This record gives sequence, structure tokens and C-alpha cells, in this order.
Amino acid sequence: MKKAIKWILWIILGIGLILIPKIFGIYYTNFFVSLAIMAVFSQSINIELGYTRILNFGHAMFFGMGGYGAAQALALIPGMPILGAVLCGMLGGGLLALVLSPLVVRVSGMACAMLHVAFNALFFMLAMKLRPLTGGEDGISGFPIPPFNIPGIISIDMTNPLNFYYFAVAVLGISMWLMWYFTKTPFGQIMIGIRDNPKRVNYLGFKVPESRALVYIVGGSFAGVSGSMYALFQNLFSSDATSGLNSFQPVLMTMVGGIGTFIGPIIGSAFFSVVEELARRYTERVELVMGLTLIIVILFAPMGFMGLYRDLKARWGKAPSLPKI
Amino acid sequence: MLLEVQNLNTYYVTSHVLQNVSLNVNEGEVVALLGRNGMGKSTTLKSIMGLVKPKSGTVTFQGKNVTGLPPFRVAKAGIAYVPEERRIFPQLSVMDNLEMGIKGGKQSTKEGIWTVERIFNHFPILKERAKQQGRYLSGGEQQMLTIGRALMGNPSLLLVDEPTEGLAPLMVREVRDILENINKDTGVSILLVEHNVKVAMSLANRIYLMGKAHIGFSGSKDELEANPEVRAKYLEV
Amino acid sequence: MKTGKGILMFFYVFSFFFLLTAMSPIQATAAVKAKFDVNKMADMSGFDPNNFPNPTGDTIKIAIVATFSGPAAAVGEGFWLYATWAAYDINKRGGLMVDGKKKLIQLFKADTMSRPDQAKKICEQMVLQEGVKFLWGADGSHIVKIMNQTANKYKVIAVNMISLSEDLQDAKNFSPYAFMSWWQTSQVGRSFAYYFGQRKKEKKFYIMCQDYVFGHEMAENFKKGLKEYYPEAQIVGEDFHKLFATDYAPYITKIKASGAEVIYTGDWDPDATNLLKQSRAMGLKLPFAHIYMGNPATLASLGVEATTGLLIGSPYSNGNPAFKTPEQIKYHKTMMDAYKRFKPPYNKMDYMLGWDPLAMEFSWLLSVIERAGSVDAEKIIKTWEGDTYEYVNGHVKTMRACDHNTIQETYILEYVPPDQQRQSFNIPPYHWSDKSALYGPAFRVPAEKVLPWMDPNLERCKGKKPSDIN
Amino acid sequence: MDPTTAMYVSQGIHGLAYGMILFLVASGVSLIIGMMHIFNLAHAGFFMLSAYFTYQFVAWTGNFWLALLLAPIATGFCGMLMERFLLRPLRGSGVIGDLILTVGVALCIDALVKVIWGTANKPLSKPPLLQGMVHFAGLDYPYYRLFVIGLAVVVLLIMALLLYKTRIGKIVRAAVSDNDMVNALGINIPLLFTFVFGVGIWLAGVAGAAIAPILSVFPGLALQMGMDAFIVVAVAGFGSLRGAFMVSILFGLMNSYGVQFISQLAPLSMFIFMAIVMIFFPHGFFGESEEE
Repeated sequence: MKKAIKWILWIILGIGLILIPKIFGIYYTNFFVSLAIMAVFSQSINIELGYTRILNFGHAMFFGMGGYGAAQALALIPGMPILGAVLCGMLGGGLLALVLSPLVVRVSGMACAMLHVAFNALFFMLAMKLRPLTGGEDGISGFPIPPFNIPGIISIDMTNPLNFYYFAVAVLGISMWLMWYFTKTPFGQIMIGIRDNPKRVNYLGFKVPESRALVYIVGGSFAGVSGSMYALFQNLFSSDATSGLNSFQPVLMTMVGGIGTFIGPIIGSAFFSVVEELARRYTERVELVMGLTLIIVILFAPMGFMGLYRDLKARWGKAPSLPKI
Repeated sequence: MLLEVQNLNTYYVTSHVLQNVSLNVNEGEVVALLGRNGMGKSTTLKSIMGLVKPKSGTVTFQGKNVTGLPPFRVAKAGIAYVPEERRIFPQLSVMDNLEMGIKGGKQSTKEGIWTVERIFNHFPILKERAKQQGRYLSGGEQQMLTIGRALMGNPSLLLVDEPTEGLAPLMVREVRDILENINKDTGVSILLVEHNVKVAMSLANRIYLMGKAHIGFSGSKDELEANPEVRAKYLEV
Repeated sequence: MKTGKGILMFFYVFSFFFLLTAMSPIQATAAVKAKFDVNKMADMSGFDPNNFPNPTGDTIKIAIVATFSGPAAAVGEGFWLYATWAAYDINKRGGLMVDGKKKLIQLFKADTMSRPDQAKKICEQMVLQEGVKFLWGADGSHIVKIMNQTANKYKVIAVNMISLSEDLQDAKNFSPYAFMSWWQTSQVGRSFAYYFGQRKKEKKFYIMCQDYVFGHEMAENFKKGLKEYYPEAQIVGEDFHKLFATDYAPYITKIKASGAEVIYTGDWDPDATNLLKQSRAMGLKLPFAHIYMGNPATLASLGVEATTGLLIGSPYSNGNPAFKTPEQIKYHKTMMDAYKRFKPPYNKMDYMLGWDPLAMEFSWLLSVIERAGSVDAEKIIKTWEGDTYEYVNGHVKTMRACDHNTIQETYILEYVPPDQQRQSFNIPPYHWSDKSALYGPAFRVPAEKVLPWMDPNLERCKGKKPSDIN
Repeated sequence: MDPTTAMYVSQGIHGLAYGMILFLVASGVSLIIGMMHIFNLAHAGFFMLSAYFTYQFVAWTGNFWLALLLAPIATGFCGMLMERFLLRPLRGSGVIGDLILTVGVALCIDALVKVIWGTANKPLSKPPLLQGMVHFAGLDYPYYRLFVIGLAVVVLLIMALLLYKTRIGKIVRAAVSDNDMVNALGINIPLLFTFVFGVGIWLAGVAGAAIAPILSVFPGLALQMGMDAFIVVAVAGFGSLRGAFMVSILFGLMNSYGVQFISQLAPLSMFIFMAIVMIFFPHGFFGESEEE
């Protein structure tokens, strides 16, 4: 019975996603795409931050690797398929995470945070400096967006916003699902164990450093996916997407939504995008609105919306409240 | 009754680490809290001290409700905390470490209170090292410093967490004796969390045994000795 | 969140040059197709950029794409002033005849927050939801790229106002829907090179630019220009400092030791101001050849002595004296009257010399709409390609048809003390500013010497020379 | 002195001057992170706020010296308010909670500065006493920069005295290594936090006020300084004032001599240096052990 309800919900969600462009028009369709990109980006940091407590405050690096990876793949390699570009981005993010992972497993807490801020700053400076590679501040632009090709069967034009929407929903949806699946595997449970009590995981015979490294690489890869989708969506990738400020954005979103919960980053991204949109439309002072929103949210729901929800639930039931990080 | 803890519940992250823990300490008494690793002994002390906020339950000290107060208020009420792993201030000299324990920063001139000289009488080794930074002290010396620092606040109750852990056997004995002397000489009550059952048994008037997150047994030394099943259940590995 | 550590083209907007003038030979030969007529101007006494009476309904919808929030919010504020000024005038006159009907101009604030993703969102919102037909902006060439892309996708017109990057109009990024009405880095570099080559007073140059794409482009193009117009010149040093640097002292010490006679810089504020301020404080008295060191407030705070001898390049001037016709004087007076009534944030010194250059840019767009008689993009393109338009000061701009770049003559102006400013400011009070040196002698660089760059790979330009207008 | 030597010497003084400013900002960051474990992203915002306050006090009173005294105090007071009413209710909710709050405050400062002072560049002149240059043995150097160095040294001495010679300094140093323990000894840590936060912000305020006549006061000022200060703290390690001082001076010198000799790489040098340090000393040079 419960399973049936679950399936029905999934089907409703699926139909809803298919119908979004029909109901809301292209503008909100694109709004949704950028929201979904942010959601995947936030989720990828939630895996590190919320599930394993790797204080990665430099996630824009991986986003950047994804963006540059995809953009350069399309710009340099003729006939690069669109999925290939996304894969390049994913590899880019994953590779960088692999390279940095030996460092990350050695430090934790505030030092890890600072380390990431530091490397992010360096990455950003390099993105600005290595103009032949990155286009600097102006970015890589004008690269071709290839059609989605299944040879001999179908070729869909990806410059059409509607087609791109379905493509993005598919790619991002699958990424989301993969990350969800990742947290549900036995390994995912170990991640949570690492967060709550690393010593105990060690007693149980799992290698904490290696596990942390793996989580880090997975997080980096999916940040790469979101970066590459961002590059495809904008048809431009410039250095400002790799700045430290862009690293804090997904952290804020995750936090506001509810860190350490799967749905949290999604809610957070949606909340942020909507508040920003409303602030921009109806006020002249976007920063003030965003700043006050952050302060109010954090004061009244320090564990984000999901934390608030669980606290309310805990008042009636017995559900434990969220971990503090 | 000096300290009365009733139905304390504490959560850490998502786990319920203290479940309805109740215990009490009488004036002048040494009470030991024993149990295996990870049962919640240290958390009990931290919850009393206010370093961890309990979700529910009450802590009453000298008839005053101190539940959930910030640690400095609990300290001012007369409870001193000797933490595990010593936690002296490594950059401060021994002297400064001791002075850190003085409430309000000014040495009172009242009779019968702890002064640096008095601490040095109890711990002559600290006097020799008065000018050295805390981090250059040996483990045993650090432990003495922590106890001395706690005493500087003239507490009525000492919460002592694993004072002999990681110390050489000779040192263990010395620390034990010091605790005993302090209790005997000044009448300071001690709530002791200890891994070394022998030391604990030799010091304590009464004993609580902790199982996973709860108190499993309470009674005098003799009662415990007469009850091998309980010992096996809570203490032996 | 991610406010602008991106391109904060802070003073792209208002540190400009406010000179006004007459016609030049090359444009005398090309027939001017339209000009701004002051006598038709409406009564501007009710103009207030804070309360622009924005019409709704069946209007000509134009989005002002700029940074309205974050540290660079001044850019958007400036843009809003320029656009509302020109639009207020037209609306007061009853609007423009479009598709057989008089329509008023409706303006939209499109806040890009200096972010490409936000720029895409806002441009699409403008086009798809508000039905905007024209995107006018934007600060930062990556933002302009997004704006142009959006225009191309939804077939509306995008006008690049103040981003000087050449690759915006190259084969890869060119869009028939995008126009560039200001000037380009190569024109800046060549203008200065030509000026120095003719003046032959200084020989040793030091290049000091910001360390990012624009700064390097500025430097490259100046060097290219020197090769072309002043081969004897010597570059004695070249440095790129990071954006928003705090301390210029090490660079200044280096420049002092280099024996340079002029410093060429592409910096915009706050860097431009800080560079100038710190140079003078450290006793470096050399002139800067610049395009954005013109903020009147800063200049005033530095005083006359520190600002004398600076050289500014401008695509909007007309030589000396500045006010040549009664119409132009009238226009300037109208503007100054309006300025006196301004309330915050518009009452600042930055606008005390007027805002004609960019208001004129907007008027050109409106004139094109009027002559096309339509807001249909294809008709606008047809009208604008090869169009020539005369500004209120007599400056003439020509839109090159094949790559939508603007051909025009340019000016290099020297800053002189207030008592000498009379040679250019020929109406009372006979000076631009009494607190600092400002525009004196104006040097004209003929349009044919500073033709905008043309991408040889651009299909539409195959077989054409840069001087070919159509 | 021949001109070349003079050039090298003045590059050294430049490095010192910039290092000192950097130190003033970074020391506050370091103190706050070290003791309270708060990654205060609004720090640079307060730096900017102080520059605006300075501008405002000068506009009101015409007296730069008064402004130099009052602006940092006013800024420090704002910082204390923030600690008391925003950060304190949040104690114990973790690193990221504080982070979000400080981002929120930073955004609000950015926005309010624009509401109050507008977007224009606010020029501020040096006091007449400090205009001009000192001429000494072939070396020309602006008085004002020498004054900035002097001011920072005075502040440094005050801080050192406070930290090493007073009880409150001892408490602060103890709290940097273990604030829970200090709390458990009966010392009112929340109050101390408010005080230390105020002092940290005051330090940034001094830097903001001192630098206002050198830089233009505009809404992006916070961006200019923030990153550099955090890099100093990352390299020096949390809570170490001595480390922050040494690294600031090192960066100042690295910057000026970097510009002199490897100009192309100078903007990068600090970042590369930091990355290398962090690989080998993830807790910073002086992170684990102060006072070697």
C-alpha cells in the first residue's frame, strides 16, 4: 500500500516535470533549470558537508573544473557529443577532488575549511590568470552546443530551450538519484557514521581516511556535473563562477534547507532562488533582503527548514533532531 | 545533600547518550562513577557542569537548581571540573594556570581558602616548575596542575574525570593519594569518573555503575564486592 | 551573493568626459541621416530620475541591463539616469510613431548583479515576460555576451553600451541582433598612440593596467598603436596589478625609477582613483593617459596641481571650444538645471558636468526606432546598419553595417587648471571645475586613423575594408 | 643613497606599511577564529564601515584625529552588538550557522552603506599635518604612510601589553586554546566573547580609518581587503597574533618586492605561498603551537 503511494507520487512528480514548460512558459522553465543546477551543486556539497562533515568551503573549484571541462571539450574537440561534454566536466571535478583528497583526509574542522578557502582563492586567481585556457574574466563562450544524438535514431537540437530543459532535467535528475542512492548504500551509512563518530567507524574496521576521500571525490564529480550543465546552459563559463563567493552559495542553500538531509539542499536552492527572484522584482535592495533573510532563517531555524520540521515533529513524536555541524 | 541529579537526559548528535540518569553526592563524600568506555560517564559530568546541555532532568547543587546554566555559573556555584586529558592551558605558565582558577581574579584574604602557596604545599613539584609553560609538564604534573587549578576556585565539589588515565603506575598512586588527602583534609566532595576500578574502589564511599547511557547499579563498596554478577556485567571486559 | 568580484566596471559609466562639439571632415562627406534636435526637446523641468513616470500598456519596451545591486550598483544608477533622461524627453513629446501608432517609451530595470547566470535570467524575463524589444547595457563583457546571446535567441535588439572588448563582435560571438555603439580597446590604444606620435613630446611610456582580460587588451592595443603611429616610442615598463588592489606604492616606486614620461592606464574606479591618489601622494607627478580617471569628486579632492596634465581619451567630444551652437548650450543648460534639482543618489558630484555622452547613445537608439517606424528587430537592423547620427555636440557616429561596430573620430583631452579651461568651456562660468584641473586643449584623432577592428573571419565582412560603412 | 638603493629601501617600507594594515585586519580575524571558532565573513564589512564612519566624522567635525579615534570605537561597538544579539543566541549551532549569519551581516552592511552614503566614491583627504613627504638621505617617503606604520606599531604594543601583561589577556590566551575549560573555571565566557569580538572589530576599524585617506571609500571596499586578511590568518594559523604579525609583514614585503622583481606573478605570489604552506602545515605556521 505504502509502496503504491510512493509510486504514484513519483509519477505525479514526473508528469509535473514534463508539464512545467507547458504550464509556466520558457522563462520559468529556464528558471527551473538554473534552480536544478544549483540544487545538484548544493547536494554535492551536502554529501561532503552534511553526511561526512568535510568542511569544504571551496566547492566552486569543482564546479569550475566541470564548467571549464565541458566548455573546453566542446570548443576544442569537434564532434564532441553533449553527454561527452558533461562527462568531461564530471571527470574534471572528480580529478581535482582526487588530487586534493590526500590533503583533505589529513585535516578536519576549521583547518579543512580554511584549506579550501585558500585553494579556492588560488584556483580563482589561476582562472583569471590563465587566460588562454580559461578566457579569464570574460570566460569561454561561443562554443557549439551540439544536438543530443543517438546515432541513426534521433538528433535533438539543444539550443532550443525546451529540449535543453528535458535534457537538463534528465541529467540533473539522474545525478540527484545517484547521489541519493549513494547515501542509501551501506557505504552511505558509513559516511554518517564518520560524521557522528569517526572513532567508532574506525573500530568497526572501515578506513576513515579512504572513506572520506571517496566521499570527497563523489562530491567533486557531481559538482563537476552541475558546473558543466551550467556552462551548457549559459553557453559561457567565466572565472567569476569559480570565485570563493560562489563556494558559499551552495553551503548557504544547503544550510538553509537543512544540512545532512537529502531534501534539504533542494528546498534550500528553491527557497534561495525564489527569494532572490522576488526581491529583485519587488524591491530595489536585493542584498538587504537576502542578508536579512539569512539572519532571520538562521536565528529561528538554526538547522534549516528541515531542522525546523524535525524539531516540530520531535515535539509530538520521538524523531531525533538534526546533527549540528 | 550536596548534589542531586535527577532523570537527566542528554542527546549528542542523534544519539540519546544519557537516559534518565539519577545520582547524588553527599557532603564530604567521594563517589565513583564506573563503567566501560562510551557508556556516558564523561557526558554525565559535562551535563552537570553545563558543558553539554541536557534535554531534560534537573541538577540541584546545595539546594540550588543549576540545570542548563552556563558552565561559569555552575563553577561559581561551587562545582569545579577536572576534565579528562587534563586540558591545562599550554601557553600559560604553571603560575598563570593556577591563577586562572581564582574566581574573579583576586585572591581573597579569607581564612581557610586555597592559595597558590597552599597548592604548592600539596604539590611541591609544581612549585619547582612555577614559571614553566604548561605544555612542558609531564602527564602527571599536568594532572596535578589541573587539580590544583580546580581547587583554586574553592569548590565544594570536584568533578574529576579519569585522573589516572595514561599515567605511570607510580604517578597513579600519587594522584590517588592526593585526591584522598584533599578529601580528608578539606572536606571537598568528589565525584570521580575512573577507569581504574582499583583506584576508584579504594577512594570511594559509594559507587554507581553505568551501563549504556543509564545507571545500572548503585551502592556501597561492600555491596558491589558482594555482587560479582553486577561487576561482571558492568565492569569486566 | 556572488556580487561583483566579477567585473565591477565601476566608473565605466560616469567617469566620462563631457565635452561637446562640431563636425569633422570625414563625416562631413558622409551624409548625416539624422541628428538630435534640441529645439524639439520637451520641457525637462519635471524630470526626476527617482520618479520617472514610466508608462505601461502598449509601449515601446526597453530594458536597462546593468548592475543595480552589489558594490557596483552605481553603474545601474548611472544607466538609469541616462536612459530616463532621453526617454522622458521623448515621452513628453508624445512618444514615437511605431507601427502606425504613437507609443511611449517604457523602461525596465534589469539587474544583472554582475553575474552571468543572473544576467541570463533577467534578460529572459525581460524578453519573455515583459515583452521587451530592446536590451540596453551592460557592464562587463561576459554579461554583454549573455545579453547578446539572449537577443539572438529571441530576436530582439541588444545594444552594447560600455564594454570595449573586441571579441564581442568577432566571428565567434557576432550576432546580427547585437550592436556596439561606444568604442573599442583598439580605438582607445590607437587614439593615444596617434596623439603621442603627433605631439612627439614624450617618448618613454609605462603601461599600468588591471590584471584581467580588459587590462591586457588595453595594453596590447596601445602597444600595437604605438608600432603603427609612433615607432620611435619606447615602453619602459609594463605592469598589471590585481583588480581592486589596495596598495599601488610598489608599482609607483618602480615607475619612478623607470624614467617614464607618461603612464598609460586602462584602470577604472576604484583602481583608477586609488592609483592616481597614491601616485600623487608618493610624489609621482607624471601624466596618466587614461579613459576612466575622470570622476569629478576624486579630481576635486586631489586639487588642481595633482590633476594638471592628465590626458583622457574620449569617443564623445568635438574639439575646442566645446559649445559651438546655441542649441548645444541650451541642451547643456537644461541638463544643469535638472542636476540642481536632483535628490539622492543622483545629486552627487559625478554628474555635475552632465551626462550627455551616454544619454546621446540612448537617443541614437530611439532615433533608430523612430526612423524604422517599428520595434521589429529586422526593421531596426535594416535602419541601423550604415546609419549615421549626429549628437547634440556635432559628434557623428556611423554604424558599420557588416559587423555593427561604430566608426567615429575620437579625442584626446588634456587637463588644465581652471583658469585655462576657458579655451574649451566657452560659456559662463568658463571652467569645468574650479576645484581641479579638467578639460583644456582637445586633440582630434580622425576617424580613419582609429577605425574599429574588423574580424577577417566574420563571413559578413568578407571582402570589405574597415572603412566600408555599408 | 643612490636611486637604486633608495628604490629598494622604499619598497621595503611599502611592504612594511601594507603589512601593518594587513595585520590590523587579520589580527582581529585571527583572534575571533582562534577563540570563538567563528569564521567572521563580515569582518571586512566592518573594515569598510569604519572607513565610512571616518568619512562621516570628518564631514561633521572636520577633525581627522577625532575621527581616527571615534570611528573604530563606533565600529567596535557595532561589532559587540552583533555578537551580543546575533551571534550569542546562535552559540553551539556550529561553524556553518555562524558562517551564514556573518554572510547575512556582511550583505546587510553592504546594503546599508549604500542606503546611507550612496554609491558615490567618498574622497577623504589626509590631515594637513601628514601631507607631503619626508626627505632623508636621498629617500622620499610620504609622511602619512610612516604614520600608518607608527599607528600600527602602537596598536600592536597595546595589544601585546593587554595580552601578555594583564589577567584578561591571560584569559584570552587560555580561551584561545580551550574556551570551554576557561568557562568551567568560572569565567564569564559569553561576556569575554562579546568583548573580544568588539576588540577584533575595533582592530579592523583602526585599519579602515587609517586606510580611508589612501583608498577611496566606496561600497566595494570590503572586497578589497577581505581576502588578503583571510589568507594571512590561514597561513599564520588561528588565534596567533604573533603569527599574524609575522605573516602580514612577510606578505607586505613579498608583495612589494614581488612587484619589483617578478611583476607578472606578484598578484599570485600570496596565493601560491599560501597553498604551499597549507599543504605542509594545514593548521598554519603558528596554528597548533603559539609562541615557539
